[in-house]
Amino acid sequence: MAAVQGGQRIFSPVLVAGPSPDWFNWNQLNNLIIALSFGGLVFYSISYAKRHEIFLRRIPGLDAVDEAIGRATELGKPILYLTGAHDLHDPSTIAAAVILGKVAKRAALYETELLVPHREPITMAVCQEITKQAYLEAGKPDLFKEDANFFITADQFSYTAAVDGIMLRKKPAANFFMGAYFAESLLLTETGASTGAIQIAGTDSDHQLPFFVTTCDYTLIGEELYAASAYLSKEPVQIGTLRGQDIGKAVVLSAIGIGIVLATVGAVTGAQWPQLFLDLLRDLK
Amino acid sequence: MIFLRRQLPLLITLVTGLLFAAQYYVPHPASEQMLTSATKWLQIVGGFALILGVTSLFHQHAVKIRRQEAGWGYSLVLYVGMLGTIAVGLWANGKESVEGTMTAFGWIYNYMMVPLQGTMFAILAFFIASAAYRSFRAKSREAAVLLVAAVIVMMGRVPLGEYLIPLSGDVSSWILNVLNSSVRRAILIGVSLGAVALSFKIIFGVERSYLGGGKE
Amino acid sequence: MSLSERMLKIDRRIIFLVIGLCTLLPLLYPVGLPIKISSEVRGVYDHIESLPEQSVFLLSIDFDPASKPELYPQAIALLRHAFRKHLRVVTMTLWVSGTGMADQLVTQVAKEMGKEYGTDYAFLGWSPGGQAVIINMGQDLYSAFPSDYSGKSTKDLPVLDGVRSLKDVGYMVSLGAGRPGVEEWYVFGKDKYKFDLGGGCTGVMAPGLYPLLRSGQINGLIGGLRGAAEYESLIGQKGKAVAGMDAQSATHLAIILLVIMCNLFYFSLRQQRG
Amino acid sequence: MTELPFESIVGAWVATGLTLLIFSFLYKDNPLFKLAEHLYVGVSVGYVIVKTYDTVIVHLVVKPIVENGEFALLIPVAIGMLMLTRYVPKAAWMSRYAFAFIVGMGAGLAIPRTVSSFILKQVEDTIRPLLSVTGPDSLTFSMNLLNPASHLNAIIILLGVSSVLFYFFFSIEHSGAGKAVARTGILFLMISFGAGFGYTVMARMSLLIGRLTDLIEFSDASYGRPTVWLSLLTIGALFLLARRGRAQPPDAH
Repeated sequence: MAAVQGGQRIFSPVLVAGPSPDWFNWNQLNNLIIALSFGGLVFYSISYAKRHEIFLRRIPGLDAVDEAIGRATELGKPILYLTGAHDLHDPSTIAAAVILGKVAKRAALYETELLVPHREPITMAVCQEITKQAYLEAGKPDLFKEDANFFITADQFSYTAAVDGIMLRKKPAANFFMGAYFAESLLLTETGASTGAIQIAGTDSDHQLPFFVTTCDYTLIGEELYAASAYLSKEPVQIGTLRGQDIGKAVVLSAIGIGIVLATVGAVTGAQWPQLFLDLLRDLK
Repeated sequence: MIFLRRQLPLLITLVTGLLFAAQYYVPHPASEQMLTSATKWLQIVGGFALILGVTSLFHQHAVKIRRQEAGWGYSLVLYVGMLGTIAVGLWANGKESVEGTMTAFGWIYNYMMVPLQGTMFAILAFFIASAAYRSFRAKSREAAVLLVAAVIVMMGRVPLGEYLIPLSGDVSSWILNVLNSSVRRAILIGVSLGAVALSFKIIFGVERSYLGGGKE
Repeated sequence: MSLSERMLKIDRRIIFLVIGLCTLLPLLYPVGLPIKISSEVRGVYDHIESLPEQSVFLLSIDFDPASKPELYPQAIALLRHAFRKHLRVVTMTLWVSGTGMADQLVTQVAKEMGKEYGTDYAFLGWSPGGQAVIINMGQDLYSAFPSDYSGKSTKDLPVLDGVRSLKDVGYMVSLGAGRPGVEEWYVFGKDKYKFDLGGGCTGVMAPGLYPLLRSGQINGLIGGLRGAAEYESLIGQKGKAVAGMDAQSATHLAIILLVIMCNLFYFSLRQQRG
Repeated sequence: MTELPFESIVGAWVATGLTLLIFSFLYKDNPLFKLAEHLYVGVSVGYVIVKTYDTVIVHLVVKPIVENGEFALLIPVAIGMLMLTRYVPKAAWMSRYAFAFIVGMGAGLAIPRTVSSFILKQVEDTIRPLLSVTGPDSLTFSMNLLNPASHLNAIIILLGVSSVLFYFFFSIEHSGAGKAVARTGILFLMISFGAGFGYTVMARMSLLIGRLTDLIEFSDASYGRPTVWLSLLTIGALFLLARRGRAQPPDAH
């Protein structure tokens, strides 16, 4: 609360309804229940995946990853891998980093040069570690170069210009665009297309998907990016998460279905009880 | 040492994560006060993250200049641009204008950074046109659908399109409001589930790639 | 090589030239076609119209010079409208490289409308952290911005009288070119602090914001230059956006023709090859 | 006509020149573009450094500490410093504390807010009655496509949301009826991407319009017509570079 008195401002502490300050906002109970049960579901599926095999459908774009690395090796040209615009808070960047691990491992096995220009210093530092690990796992630690991962700048367009420059000068045979992207997407993919590289994209930035879909050879759409990282790593954690999300989506779908039936019944009969159920699905605050 | 290097960071993540997730449900003033201070801290730490990136850039181009690698002259240009801007910026106390009058820092901003950045972006106009020409071919049913939707929206969003085919405005607004909305909504729900799952995994230390390294 | 084949592999610089001319000519010789107002843009306009005088209007200029052509006209139109309605205008930016531009923009429109700094409007400048800034402003505006752009203490600004946090803001519009932008202002701002939120964005972002528009999470959306042109028509002060609409029309038509041509060549090629 | 200030005229020349250098990229990658590119990186990094210093160090840290004695702000400064230990190999592990704090807090803040904004709110709006009662005993089903809230549109939205969600199921095979649903999902996706592309064409064209408007303004005599002269100069330089490039072996960088 604030009051104005003769040009002076006096602030009183936040007013809270009720005699004593509240320790829980009951209107957010459904939010808490959803968060907790979904979290529980994810951890359950992960532990389930550790003990059992879980089926994952094939993602067509993924076969292309191997094909692209193979072609780069044949041509003796480097592979360019971008991890997107975001930092590691973002799931897409983490997925991109996981896929980078796999790509780096293959690149190490085939002894193909890998270029990973970064926009975000923390991501760069982490990707350096991941790449190093991949080279170790491939049994070629001596081939690992510290400067395969390098930072350019955080600024969108200077970064883009620099990466475009790399594409035109080094002519990589395979370009990977994984992670989150903004307007730079088209500048990158069109320049990449002009150098004749195979381009594979994977992003959850839905506003850039139209461009990736039209200009790249393969595109992992939205969650397919996360699925790809699970599929490649075959790690129970990732596969379990994906399974958990699938169940989550199924629940959302059923909730929508049931909700619509109830809402229609409510609208037709004028009854009040469907609303009680529907309130559970609303953001009440 | 292992505890300090490995477990403690995970513990910090666990505690901060749970604390700030729980904070949302707790309207108590103490909890609000904590949020206020912590977000302020986050602002300051965010500033330091920028320094990390810049030092890397310094190093990278310094190496290029020292070794006189191909194109080191450009690195020199970069250095001059950067140091010049910093010097001028500090001289002007980081202000582009003082009481409405442009400072030298503002001049660099207005007449160098703005046109450079704006033009980099404007190049997109050309690229999108060539992308449209190159890849908008009705090779399959999906591609045909994409193409038709794109053409209708392009018509409906400009006065000339609406003037030539009056219906195009309504149709494109229907596509955007209904068809497009439903798809974006599904994507949003899916991605959000993914984001929540990931956040949980980070908090409970299942996902730790942000700390660097794979297995240990 | 047949004609179709040659046309399909056309040097893209020829396309660049066509687009360049289609933009340039209408700019030099404008026609002035009428612009229809959409309900999305009207949402923002009507809300500002409905605000009582002296309400606090927060405008976050979340873009940088790269998106200036699209969002600058939107910002100008919105500011003119807000000043005309005698709202208390508070502006800021979450994009560091947009700071200088935002400062210039606000100063210019305020000068044009005869408004005084500190009492009628303020520019808080930039602060790092994106979502952290939004939450922090929701908690305590003076903690997120202890001083304004020029270094004055924000607590001493009369324009902020009675404003403690985002909860006290009458209407907030984020003009976003990406992240942080409109979505972040909802998730980290409006979701908890319950102010009225409108959005303006580049054409790229717009389709992705429609789900939020449908669900009422934002009460209006100004999309791209077209949105700006509609807003300019609404406040009756035509500016750069309206002027650009002819060029926009020409280029769109050019691209549609290109796409049709490309498909004709493509199909004739397919037919030749059986 | 008023005389323009000297710095505006110089500014116009510089801005025009840099604009043209970047545009020369459309012809092909060339030294002029690279020059502008590196200058741009330099200037923008410099700008960010100055702004960060001024905002973070001066206004968010030093001033509050000196003027109000908010010594608690030294904690985030310490966390920030920890991040910089990454450059000291032996102490690099300490930077993990900083990342742990940022990432943990980000994850914690995100969970409830995402559930509320993007799951509950979106589900809530999708659930709409498919019929409504208008008068006594009369049920209506509105077919108006142009009214986004009509029943027909509610059904279309339901169809879109569910088929696209189904397309993103990864742990079941898309066969039989599932295949049909997934294909519907793809069609919906493609419509949305098409719409996105169409909308974006508008956006990108406006950017070009913006730059060209500036160039047109700077072709005015009061600035000394920098657009005209510098265009000629750039084209000339490109021509010379192309000729020099041809004289050298094609591999040379």
